[in-house]
Amino acid sequence: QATSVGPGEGAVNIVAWPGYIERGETDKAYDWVTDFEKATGCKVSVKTAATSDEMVTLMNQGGFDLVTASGDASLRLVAGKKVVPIDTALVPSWSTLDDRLKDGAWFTVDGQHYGTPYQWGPNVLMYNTNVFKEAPKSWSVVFEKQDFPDGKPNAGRVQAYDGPIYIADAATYLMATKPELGIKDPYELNENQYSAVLELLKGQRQLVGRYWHDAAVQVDDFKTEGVVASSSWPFQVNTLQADKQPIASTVPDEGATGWADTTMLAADAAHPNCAYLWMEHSLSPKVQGDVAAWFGSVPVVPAACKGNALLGDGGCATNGFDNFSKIHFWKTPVAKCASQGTCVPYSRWVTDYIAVMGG
Amino acid sequence: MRSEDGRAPLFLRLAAAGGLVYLLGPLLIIFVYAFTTEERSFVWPPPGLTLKWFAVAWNRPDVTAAIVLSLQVAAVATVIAMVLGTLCAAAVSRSRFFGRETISLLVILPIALPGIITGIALRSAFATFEIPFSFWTIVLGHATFCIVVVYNNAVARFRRTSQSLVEASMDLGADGFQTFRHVILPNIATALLAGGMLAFALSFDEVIVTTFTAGQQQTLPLWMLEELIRPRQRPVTNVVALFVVAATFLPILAAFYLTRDGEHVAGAGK
Amino acid sequence: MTASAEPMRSSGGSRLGDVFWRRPGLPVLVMLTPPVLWLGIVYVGSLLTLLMQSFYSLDDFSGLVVPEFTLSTYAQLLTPANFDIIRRTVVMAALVTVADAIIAFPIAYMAARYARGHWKALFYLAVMLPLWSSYLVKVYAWKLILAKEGILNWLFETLHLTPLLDLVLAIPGVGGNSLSVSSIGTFLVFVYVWLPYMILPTQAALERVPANLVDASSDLGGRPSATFRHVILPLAFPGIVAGSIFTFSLTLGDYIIPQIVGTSRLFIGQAVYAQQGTAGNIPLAAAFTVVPVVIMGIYLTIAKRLGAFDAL
Amino acid sequence: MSRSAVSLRGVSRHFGSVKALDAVDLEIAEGEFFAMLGPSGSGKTTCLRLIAGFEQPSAGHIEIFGERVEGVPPYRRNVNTVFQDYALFPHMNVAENVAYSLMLKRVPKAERARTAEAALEMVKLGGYGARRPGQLSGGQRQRVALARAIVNNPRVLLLDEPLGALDLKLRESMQEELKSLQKRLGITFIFVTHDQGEALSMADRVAVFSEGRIRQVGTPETIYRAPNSPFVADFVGSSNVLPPELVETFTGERRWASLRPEAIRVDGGEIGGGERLSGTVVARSYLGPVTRLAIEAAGLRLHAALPSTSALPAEGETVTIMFDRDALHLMESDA
Amino acid sequence: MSRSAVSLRGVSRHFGSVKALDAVDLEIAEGEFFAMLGPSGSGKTTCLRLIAGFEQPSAGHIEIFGERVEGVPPYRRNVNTVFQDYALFPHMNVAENVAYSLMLKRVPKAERARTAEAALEMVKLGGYGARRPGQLSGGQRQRVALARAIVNNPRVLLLDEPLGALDLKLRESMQEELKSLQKRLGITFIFVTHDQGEALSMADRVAVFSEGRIRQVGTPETIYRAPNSPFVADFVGSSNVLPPELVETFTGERRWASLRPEAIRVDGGEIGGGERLSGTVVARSYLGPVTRLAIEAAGLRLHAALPSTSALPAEGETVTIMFDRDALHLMESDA
Ligand SMILES: Nc1ncnc2c1ncn2[C@@H]1O[C@H](COP(=O)(O)OP(=O)(O)OP(=O)(O)O)[C@@H](O)[C@H]1O
Ligand SMILES: Nc1ncnc2c1ncn2[C@@H]1O[C@H](COP(=O)(O)OP(=O)(O)OP(=O)(O)O)[C@@H](O)[C@H]1O
Ligand SMILES: NCCCCNCCCN
Ligand SMILES: [Mg+2]
Ligand SMILES: [Mg+2]
Repeated sequence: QATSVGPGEGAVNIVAWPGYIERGETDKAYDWVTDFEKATGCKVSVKTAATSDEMVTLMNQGGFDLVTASGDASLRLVAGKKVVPIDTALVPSWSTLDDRLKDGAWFTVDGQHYGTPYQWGPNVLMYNTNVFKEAPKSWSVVFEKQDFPDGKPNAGRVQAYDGPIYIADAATYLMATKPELGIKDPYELNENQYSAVLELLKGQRQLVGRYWHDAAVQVDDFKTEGVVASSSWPFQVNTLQADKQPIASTVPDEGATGWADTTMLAADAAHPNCAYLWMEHSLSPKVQGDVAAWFGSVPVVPAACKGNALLGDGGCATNGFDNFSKIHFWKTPVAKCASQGTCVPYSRWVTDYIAVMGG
Repeated sequence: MRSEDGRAPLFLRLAAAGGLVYLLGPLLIIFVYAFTTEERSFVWPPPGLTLKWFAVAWNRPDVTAAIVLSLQVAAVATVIAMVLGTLCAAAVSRSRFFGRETISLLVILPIALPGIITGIALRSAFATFEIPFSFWTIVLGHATFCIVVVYNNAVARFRRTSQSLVEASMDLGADGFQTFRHVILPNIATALLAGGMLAFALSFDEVIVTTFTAGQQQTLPLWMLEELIRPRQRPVTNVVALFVVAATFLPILAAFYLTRDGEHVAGAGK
Repeated sequence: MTASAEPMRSSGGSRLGDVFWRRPGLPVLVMLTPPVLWLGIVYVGSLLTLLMQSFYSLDDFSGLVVPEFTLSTYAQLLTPANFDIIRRTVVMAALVTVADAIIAFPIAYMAARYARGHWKALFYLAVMLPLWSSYLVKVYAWKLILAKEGILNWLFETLHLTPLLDLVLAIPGVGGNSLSVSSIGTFLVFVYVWLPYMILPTQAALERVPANLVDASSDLGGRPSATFRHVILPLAFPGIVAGSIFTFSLTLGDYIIPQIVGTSRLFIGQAVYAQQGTAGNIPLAAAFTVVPVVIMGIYLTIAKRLGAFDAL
Repeated sequence: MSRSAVSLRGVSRHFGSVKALDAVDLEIAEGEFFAMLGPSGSGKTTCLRLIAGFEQPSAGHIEIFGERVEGVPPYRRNVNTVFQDYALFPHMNVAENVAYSLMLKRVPKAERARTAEAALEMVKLGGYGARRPGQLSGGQRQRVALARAIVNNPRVLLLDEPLGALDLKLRESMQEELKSLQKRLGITFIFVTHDQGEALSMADRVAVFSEGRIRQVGTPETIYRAPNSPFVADFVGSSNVLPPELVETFTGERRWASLRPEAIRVDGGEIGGGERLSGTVVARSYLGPVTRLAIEAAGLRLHAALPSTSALPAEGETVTIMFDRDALHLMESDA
Repeated sequence: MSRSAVSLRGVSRHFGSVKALDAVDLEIAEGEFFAMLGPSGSGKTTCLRLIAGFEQPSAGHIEIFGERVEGVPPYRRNVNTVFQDYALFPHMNVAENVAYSLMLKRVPKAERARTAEAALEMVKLGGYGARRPGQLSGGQRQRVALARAIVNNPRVLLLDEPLGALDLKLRESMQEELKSLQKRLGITFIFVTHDQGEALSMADRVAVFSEGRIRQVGTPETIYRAPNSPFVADFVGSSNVLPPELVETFTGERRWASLRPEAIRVDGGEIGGGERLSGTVVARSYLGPVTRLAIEAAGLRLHAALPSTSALPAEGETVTIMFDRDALHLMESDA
């Protein structure tokens, strides 16, 4: 076990969500790579992934040092031995982390930390302000057949996420609207609860023209396909607002799912030193604030919430810093679950969600 | 062959014209959008026109890197496919024992099976034998499904190249190698060129197989996939697409005239 | 065969050339070895490795592949939802193939039998340019064309034909909110991107139909339509079948087009992609790939019998 | 001559600057066996294709049984063609090929089969119906093409070098068959060939083509014995063509003349009157019944055909050649 | 006969069950112009290909100038071939084609050009070196093929129906040219044809092939006048073949005999002795110098060739045919 990080190997390869690692190519102001490269000599290469599944696929391919995995991918990567525990002592900023996240179950197994937290945030309800004069209070606008305030039906104008993990969004909605099902955790569903959730999703299929698969496509769909309401990420909201689109977002009363992402270290990392240097760099308040501002997420280092020029002082609150407890963070559904013994595992979610989308 | 007399019937001309519009219209869209001022997504009609994307594309190192990689992959894959395809075609046309059918099937398989199968199969083989992704893993995948186009062109030309040319050469003192170099090769050259062009095009544009064999390298189509999905500077992809079409226009035309003359030449012996 | 009286002529020919000449099987073997090794071992070998995995299964609990022989993955493959995907894909592939054949034929026919000189070059360019334009960029161009705020809608609006479009989009099953989120849209894009692959072999086959057979038919009382039906079409058919190998197989395996334009209902390619990525269900992904392999196997057998291999 | 089956009035067909056919007039009578003879590229095929309707005249007009056929497509002309390369449909068997025109006319299947079989019997191919064209020999294919063309009872049959691809023996026997078939059917045959032997032996009348024009039309005897020009004389019978200067010394007339090889006697032949020339034998070819001598005389290379059984001079020998003055045929034209 | 250029000893070539060549013995002398004559499929090409080295005998052996050539590849045999389809290299111009073998021998460029041009002069194509084969007419291509084959001074030249693709007029003039070229070069020509006229007129000796065997070898006169079998008689000169029963009535010998058409006289011909038969004229073809009659007599269809200038019976007329007894050639074989 090394006691300090050695010299950089000259490069580091990262799998990341789009918008997570920027070098000022889109907007000069948003650049948290160039300085790092200058300081460490580690050239950063980024491969973006649109879904957690894609991330897992990429990591299975190998060749990467780090991955900004969400909760539904992280444990799979741990189980698949694609990532390894890190030595927190080699990441000096570890101590500055938000306490709520330090031992998050989505990256801590048997007391060992498989990476450093990066950002977190809710899956918001994004809507078109021309249609909704005020923010919808319930996810029912995307789940139940109804007419929108503009008098036209919602069918064909709402979207849902094209990923099995979206089953949890439906479960979250039912957890609030159908308490008799006894759902305690949207990621831990018994057969009974699971089939009720699937029923809801099958109904939703009739309303959804196309499921959204990646962020940019959804942005397009709101612009050119007449979509007015959907589960989304703050990133799309920011993008559309920057484009002067009539778009806003909200976290409805039922609560929301969300993600908490971890920069994890690949088992076969070719550049471990640069990887450690990046993890340390990624926790600096400047980076944390910049990412949060760009992506619309919440920093994992509270210190970033103050004094960041891009994020602004109210940024953390806007992005949901205080909603932490309302959010059901993505995690991989497993058969042996904590809340009720046996649950429907993720592989079933995959097949069944494909069936749901198949209509 | 005599041309059919007069003009084509009206409905045929209309159907063909409609087909051509369908074929070329969308290309026009690509060209128009290379000039749009709208940066992140495309709306119709374009809000304005600008030339700036050409400069932007020119200055982006990732564009040039991807183009260079794609050119290299396509070139190497084409050369391999040309060698293997020609060998295969020559063997089949020379031999009475190896069924052309069997070889044809083997050669056609990689293109007749969907790319995702080729991709995943190669990927799982790389994984099994712990072969790391590299330039050569991409080339391997591409060359595999490019062999068929070279093979088909070469086999057709071999069939048309009269056996008596080969015998005439041997009769005049050339052994197998000399005959290949001085008679067979020049005669199938235009067919190989046509096959090679098509192989190059297939490789240069292949996304699906590459997705599984590229690891972290970025060929032009992979760059485009990434670029089209990411909402920044989408017109750049259209600029690149426009550039590729423009750059290939002349070679395509040249190949057309070359292979057309080739037919005349090949038929001249009889 | 006894070697070698004195050579009658000293010039020309190497020793190895003589060996090859005396054993004509030898050069054939030498020539066949590299391609057969490449295709037979590398490619078919990989394919078999993959197919073998379809007889493994995924452990639900750990999410890891269990390398033991089982047919359970195939049982899973045939669940209604998966079967649906297969059916949808095959129907789409068949429709796309038929549509491509119909659209390609007049173009190929004009190019092969009427176009001369510069017109012929023009037809050639019209087919080759789309082939050389990036597949992805073309697909995105179509997204622009088909979007609700897109070109086609704009065109229909300008022409006051929007109700017509709405009528089409209202067709249950194939319609949708807009063309770009409907099966019709997926279909149009598929038809478009594979069209050149149909035109090229069809045109080549038509060019090979001897002109004097057309004359003969007309001489025997065949009006142009009868000549077309009884002489030209049957003789060009292998070319169309050759083209259909491409259109059918490319549709069968593509996962990018239905993802960009369509209803989110999966096609085989997407299912394979999802299964092998998601939760690493390689066995199910492999089982899915068996479907196109079997379908194409049957398809190629038929195509071969129709003489399509010579027309490729 | 009975009434006209096909007539061409000032017909031309130009391809760009090539005058494939140039202001041709022609009358072909009903029931006639008419041959078109001429070197390659002289316009024979073009003329046939104009009659069949595959080409349209650039000028002039064509009548078939008195009707002008401008704009009448081939499939409406009661004229059928036997193509030089047969043009059998490779995807149909022999019976289907022969029955093709019947099928187009929607003749019932059973009747079709009967009629096709009868046509095949006619060309001595009864029972071959189920074969594919590819499984037949050249001569058999030729006969299938014939059966296919006559199954429809056309009033005019066009044949474009139908025997060109056959070997000599087969060709000879097909010549007789064609000739007798034409007699049995009684229809007009228009026959293209570049083999003068074929044209002479088969046709009732022959038209000699050259460079898109007809040089002479007449019976085989006329064409052979009284060619109207050196071109015809030379083309039709490997004749000796004598220049005006030489002819003048024999006849007093300054005209071109032809002299058939078999009209020449050499040296010790029967004594008799006639014209004489002295020359040297430069080549001798044995042709079976006759032996051909090439003799250089008066600056010309003359050919003489002598019975092989006669005493023949050796190569290099100096000989006197003799011929009757009547054998000299004076010609009108001079080209 | 001088020493042997090519000899075949019991040579067979079988393709599966097809005996393309079957135990053939043959001696071809140096400097000879030798023709191989026979119907299609009789093994002529196979025989030539065995000599050139493109095929290997299944049995027997071949000697070229006394050396056995088993296992000697074509490119080491001092024998060259003129192919039926010429097989000119389409990607080379005429000069390059002709100089091909010199290029392989690494003859310096200038010398190559000189030699090639000389060979082209020899076939009267001087100055055509820069053209492509595609820009030449059939006869010119044929001559290029010839020049290419002789540029190397082969001791034996093989020609596989070199005139087959030419039209009749061209063919006749090429026959003379070939013949004189062979004389000038003095090398052995082995010439394949299925045209008996060509074989007779050009060759010093002729071998008649049938079904993979040689039926007769001899000078043109022998072959024509003294065929050893009905097959040869019929093939070489469209002879009348008389069956033994009929021949017995004339000669007393029960043997097959041949009777040349030109040996037959009809009716009012000169009075004279000879044999007589009565028959009916069934067909009449005008051949220029002679007219051929088909006469049915004694249950046979006999052909008579009469001078066109004589008085000719009409079709359907009953005639008496006469011939000298000497004209009946009795044959050895009976098949
Ligand atoms: N479709 C065409 N386009 C251009 N030129 C043509 C065409 N058809 C014929 N010709 C030219 O017209 C002339 C006469 O051709 P045609 O085929 O009638 O000759 P032919 O007498 O049949 O010759 P052959 O004996 O070689 O068949 C030739 O010079 C030929 O090149
Ligand atoms: N490579 C081969 N394979 C099988 N059979 C063959 C082959 N070459 C020739 N034959 C057969 O051998 C026989 C003799 O053929 P060959 O070509 O020698 O005849 P030919 O006398 O030259 O005829 P032609 O006048 O038609 O050219 C034929 O029956 C032919 O089909
Ligand atoms: N031009 C893009 C089409 C891609 C074709 N790829 C064929 C590979 C099939 N294995
Ligand atoms: Mg012609
Ligand atoms: Mg032959």
